[in-house]
Amino acid sequence: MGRLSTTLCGIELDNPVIPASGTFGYGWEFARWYDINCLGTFSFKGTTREPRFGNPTPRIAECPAGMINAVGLQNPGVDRVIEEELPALRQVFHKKVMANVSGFSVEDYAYTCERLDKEEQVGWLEVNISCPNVHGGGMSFGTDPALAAEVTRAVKQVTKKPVLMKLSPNVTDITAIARACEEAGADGLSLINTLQGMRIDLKKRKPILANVMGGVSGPAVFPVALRMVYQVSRAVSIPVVGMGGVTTAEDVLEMLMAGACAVEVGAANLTDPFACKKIIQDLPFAMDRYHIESVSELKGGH
Amino acid sequence: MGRLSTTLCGIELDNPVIPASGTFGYGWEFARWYDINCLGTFSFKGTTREPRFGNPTPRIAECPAGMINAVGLQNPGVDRVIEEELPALRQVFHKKVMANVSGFSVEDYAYTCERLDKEEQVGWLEVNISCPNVHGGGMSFGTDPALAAEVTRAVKQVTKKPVLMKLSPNVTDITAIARACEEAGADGLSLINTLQGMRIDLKKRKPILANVMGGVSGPAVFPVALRMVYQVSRAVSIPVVGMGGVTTAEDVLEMLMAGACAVEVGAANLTDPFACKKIIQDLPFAMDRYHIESVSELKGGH
Amino acid sequence: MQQMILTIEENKPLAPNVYRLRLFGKGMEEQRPGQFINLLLPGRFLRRPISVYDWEEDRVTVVYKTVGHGTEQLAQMKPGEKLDTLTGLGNGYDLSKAGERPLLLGGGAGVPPMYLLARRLKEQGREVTAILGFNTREEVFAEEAFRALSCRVHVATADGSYGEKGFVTDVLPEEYSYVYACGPEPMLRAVHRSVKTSGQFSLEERMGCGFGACMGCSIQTASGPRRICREGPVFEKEEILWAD
Amino acid sequence: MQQMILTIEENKPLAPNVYRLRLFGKGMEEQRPGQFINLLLPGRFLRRPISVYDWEEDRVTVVYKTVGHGTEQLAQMKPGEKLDTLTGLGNGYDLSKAGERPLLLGGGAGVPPMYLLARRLKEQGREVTAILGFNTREEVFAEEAFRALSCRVHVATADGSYGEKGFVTDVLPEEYSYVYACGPEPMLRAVHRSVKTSGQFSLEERMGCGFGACMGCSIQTASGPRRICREGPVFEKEEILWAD
Ligand SMILES: Cc1cc2nc3c(=O)[nH]c(=O)nc-3n(C[C@H](O)[C@H](O)[C@H](O)COP(=O)(O)OP(=O)(O)OC[C@H]3O[C@@H](n4cnc5c(N)ncnc54)[C@H](O)[C@@H]3O)c2cc1C
Ligand SMILES: Cc1cc2nc3c(=O)[nH]c(=O)nc-3n(C[C@H](O)[C@H](O)[C@H](O)COP(=O)(O)OP(=O)(O)OC[C@H]3O[C@@H](n4cnc5c(N)ncnc54)[C@H](O)[C@@H]3O)c2cc1C
Ligand SMILES: Cc1cc2nc3c(=O)[nH]c(=O)nc-3n(C[C@H](O)[C@H](O)[C@H](O)COP(=O)(O)O)c2cc1C
Ligand SMILES: Cc1cc2nc3c(=O)[nH]c(=O)nc-3n(C[C@H](O)[C@H](O)[C@H](O)COP(=O)(O)O)c2cc1C
Ligand code: FES
Ligand code: FES
Repeated sequence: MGRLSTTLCGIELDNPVIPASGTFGYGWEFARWYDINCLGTFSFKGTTREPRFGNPTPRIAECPAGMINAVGLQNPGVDRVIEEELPALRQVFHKKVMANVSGFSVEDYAYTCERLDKEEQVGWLEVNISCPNVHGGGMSFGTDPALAAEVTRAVKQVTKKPVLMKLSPNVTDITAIARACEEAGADGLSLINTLQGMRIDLKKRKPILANVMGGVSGPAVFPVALRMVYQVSRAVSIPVVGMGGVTTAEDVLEMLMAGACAVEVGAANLTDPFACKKIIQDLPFAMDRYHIESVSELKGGH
Repeated sequence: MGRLSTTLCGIELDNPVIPASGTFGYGWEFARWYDINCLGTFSFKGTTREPRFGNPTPRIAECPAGMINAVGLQNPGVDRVIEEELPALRQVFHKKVMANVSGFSVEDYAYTCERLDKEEQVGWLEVNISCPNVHGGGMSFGTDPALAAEVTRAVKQVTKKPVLMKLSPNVTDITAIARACEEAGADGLSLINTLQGMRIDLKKRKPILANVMGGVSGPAVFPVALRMVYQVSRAVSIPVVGMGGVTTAEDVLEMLMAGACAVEVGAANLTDPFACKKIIQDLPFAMDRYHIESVSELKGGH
Repeated sequence: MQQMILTIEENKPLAPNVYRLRLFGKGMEEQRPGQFINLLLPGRFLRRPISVYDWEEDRVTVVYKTVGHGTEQLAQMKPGEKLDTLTGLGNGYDLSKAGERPLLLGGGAGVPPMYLLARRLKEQGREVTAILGFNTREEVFAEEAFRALSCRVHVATADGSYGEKGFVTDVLPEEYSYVYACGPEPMLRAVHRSVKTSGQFSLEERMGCGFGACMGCSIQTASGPRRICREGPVFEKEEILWAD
Repeated sequence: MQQMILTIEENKPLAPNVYRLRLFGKGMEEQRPGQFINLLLPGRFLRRPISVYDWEEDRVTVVYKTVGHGTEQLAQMKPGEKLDTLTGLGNGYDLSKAGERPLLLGGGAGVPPMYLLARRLKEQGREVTAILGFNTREEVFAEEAFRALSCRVHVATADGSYGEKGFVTDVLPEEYSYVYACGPEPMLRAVHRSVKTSGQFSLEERMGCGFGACMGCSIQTASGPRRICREGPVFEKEEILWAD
């Protein structure tokens, strides 16, 4: 085990840095710019049963120390991910990848996870439950402990790989959702997804995003994310992957100290395509600065 | 009615700019630096039945584009506010002030509001329901529609002045709380209070705040605040005071376009003691830039 | 794509609210016409995409209009200051389809990418006609630069205060082999309706990354979803499905 | 309190990680010993409070230690650059209580405020003894400046590599009329225990505003709650209630 290495649901990672879903495509494009095998792993773009174009544009707005996106889960659908994206990735990435899955019904989730479970390249399933439940009135799966547990159980039934449930921060008590997922069999938790927000175009006097609202991410959400990682990692005994605004090696260390065993990096990849590579390079120096011998020493160091 | 004027629960404001509770003390100190009669009004420091010292220090942490506070409602208690703070304020402020009230039980709220209702200087009661309900397991009054309605009803029974319920953003569905307050008789709503967050001191490997967690405010929360103001102003028919990260005259206009009839400014007063004065001075120029004739034209302009 | 810290060599007004910015960076790859660069401005979270106006060894020039806080901030910057920049983004125009007499149509902030395109087409010996559209006389820029390439140049102003009165579509020549266009969407739609040959149009959208990672800039095309920043910003006219 | 855009005239290292910063602003009010200024650094949300080291007409000097991102950023700034600053914050030391032979104790980043205090007390004809505490030889700064005021100066280093070995409390003189102290909390507690006269101590806390608006910096004192930024940072020794 190296100084940076950590373990996520039984799989060893060379380091705790993981590009977050939706900000790293299916990975192989980034491989034209650097050797992505330097990453702990990465979480690929949220994949659904059917192909999705997503929302109309504008899908992006800026906000102080962050951005808002309303991409709406654009992806080629699980068939093409398995037939095209994963084989392309195999050429450039030799580690297990994290498969991020979305759905609009419990069956959707189970179907897509079952398909991806069969792929050897996939190390973990990261199940994004922030999407609206189209059969249940549109309320997001991630805002109701019972629904979150239902998705967890359905997915666990059809997969053998570790399942990380990815939690929405737009809730009154994130620990209730976290515990419900744990009790339903989740192997780990990922948090946070984006905070719901919006901007208005002063010239046009109407919302910037065609979808009106979207998800805020970037440094602005860091203190909220850190708080939730801290709360959740104390409320459950399964591993927690922390994310939300992480931009520097020091942010990674702060997330680890809050209780995360690994850290995802989202929006930072968009403003700097080399962000994760740089963070990994900086980590040992930041650890020296704070007299941290190894990443594993921070785990539970609270 | 001037170009900047607006109305809040029947009381006319010269302009929509209101320093937010907790960032402007009891006002009279700021009067040493500028004539605070230029303000629409201001909301004074959250006042409780008994004097409170608040939380141990450190109470303040920095975060990207914002800050976290865990002051813990330090205030001299309602008796001294009436006996000392309001008389001192009367010397320098000739408008109605907004009385911000906190409590830890329904009785607390009612008692403090009843006392302040008798003060002629007080124009509005702004009831902060983000505090934990010490008699009800510590869950905040602002996270449960039934509790929020109970506080609203109790306060409305003992006051004749307009009552603004101040909502917490740390909830799954802020419109449910908003509607509960409206149905219970609230005359208006103020939002948002701070987002719960935290930071960790990397050198000490422990939370920066003695209270561990605190409330995030400043520009970082602006898109979340704007979204909630937009949602709530569509969900109720009583006036909404918008706040959260407002720093410039353009931010004020954006909040008004989202559905607010007036705007509070919090953290910005702390980094620039002249922030509100400057915003008011800048407003006409910003309005010219976006071809806005009068503040009132934006109301419901969505 | 390259990430570089570029140094401002020139940042000067060409017309009211329009600036020409020349950036230097040792080892910069060639920038092709129709490609764009993405500038990180201090204190802003997202980068600002701006089309390549010209390129010489180690130097890229762009022309931008101040329309908001980012571009206004950029206009305040001085020679010697540095900008974290992603260069070589987007597909660029396909010059092989130009034919003998390509027609280049630029409207307002859509004029700049036409310049390097015109230069390259002239280098290939084409007979280039450039039609530059503006609202009014004082907004006109880059006309002389196009003339210096010995293109045929028409300027149209909406109010008729300079050149011909009307839109670029009001001054289309009789004959041309192909069309390249960049400008506001209403202009591109009008061009789409008016021109008789095939062509390539450059599109814009609010971008999250500018290099294909976020799906922030996707459009539906006749061949399925495409990212403006990666498969675009240049699309074949026939591929574009205009939203209603 | 004044809000001013001050210009950096000097920003130079005095010791490893310790810098002296002189700021100029026409019309700056007099800064009193023990007061502080609050600097807004570009890109940081909260201001950074730093004690006044010296003041001359229109010029304030501070001495700061780089301990985090803000102070490190400040250390990079160059003469000519501007800083949005609030000046004249806090109560400052009450000089009227000094008596004939005041003792000034400064530890590390607590040394700077002692300088202007020493200067003012000397101007009033007092016999000033300054004890400056540091960890080690290379950290020592400002010793010469105090000597130039003709104070009696003792330097103590924790490792004995310079001056006397030990803490400031290990080198207290026999006789003194009053104590002024600034330094890390453990030092102040030790001083509290060791000195026999009355005195004034300067405290620090993370601040939201620095001018009394947020209640971020409150402490409990013998007379009730007080804000370090407003009723402090200087408190009478007898008023201070040390947390356990
Ligand atoms: C591929 C491409 C090429 C471009 N080339 C040019 C050019 O050569 N010259 C030129 O003047 N402009 C060009 N633009 C438009 C330019 O990017 C915007 O005018 C600029 O980003 C506005 O930034 P701002 O901070 O001033 O405005 P703000 O409105 O304050 O910006 C806020 C956010 O909105 C985005 N945004 C605002 N308007 C636009 C827009 N029209 N298109 C895309 N994003 C926008 C900004 O990038 C930023 O993220 C181009 C845009 C794209 C996508
Ligand atoms: C009244 C007063 C006078 C001071 N005088 C001096 C002085 O003369 N020389 C000097 O070197 N230092 C002084 N300090 C401490 C100085 O303010 C901090 O070292 C500085 O703010 C650290 O900023 P940073 O960005 O480098 O650290 P970071 O840790 O990155 O800062 C993050 C936040 O924490 C706050 N913070 C961090 N450490 C402290 C601290 N010890 N005290 C208060 N806030 C802190 C910062 O202000 C900022 O809000 C004084 C502090 C106070 C309250
Ligand atoms: C453009 C964009 C697209 C995203 N798409 C997904 C997605 O498909 N699935 C998912 O679980 N999260 C998605 N996210 C959320 C991120 O994975 C991450 O949880 C969030 O952005 C917080 O991290 P950050 O602040 O570092 O960006 C997306 C985020 C962004 C910015
Ligand atoms: C230091 C501080 C103290 C606060 N105290 C109170 C309070 O006593 N009562 C209250 O209702 N809100 C309080 N707030 C919340 C603000 O009034 C406001 O709702 C919040 O800060 C969001 O606005 P902003 O982003 O402009 O600061 C406080 C905020 C800060 C920063
Ligand atoms: S802007 Fe990110 S994919 Fe185009
Ligand atoms: S720092 Fe705000 S009151 Fe002292």
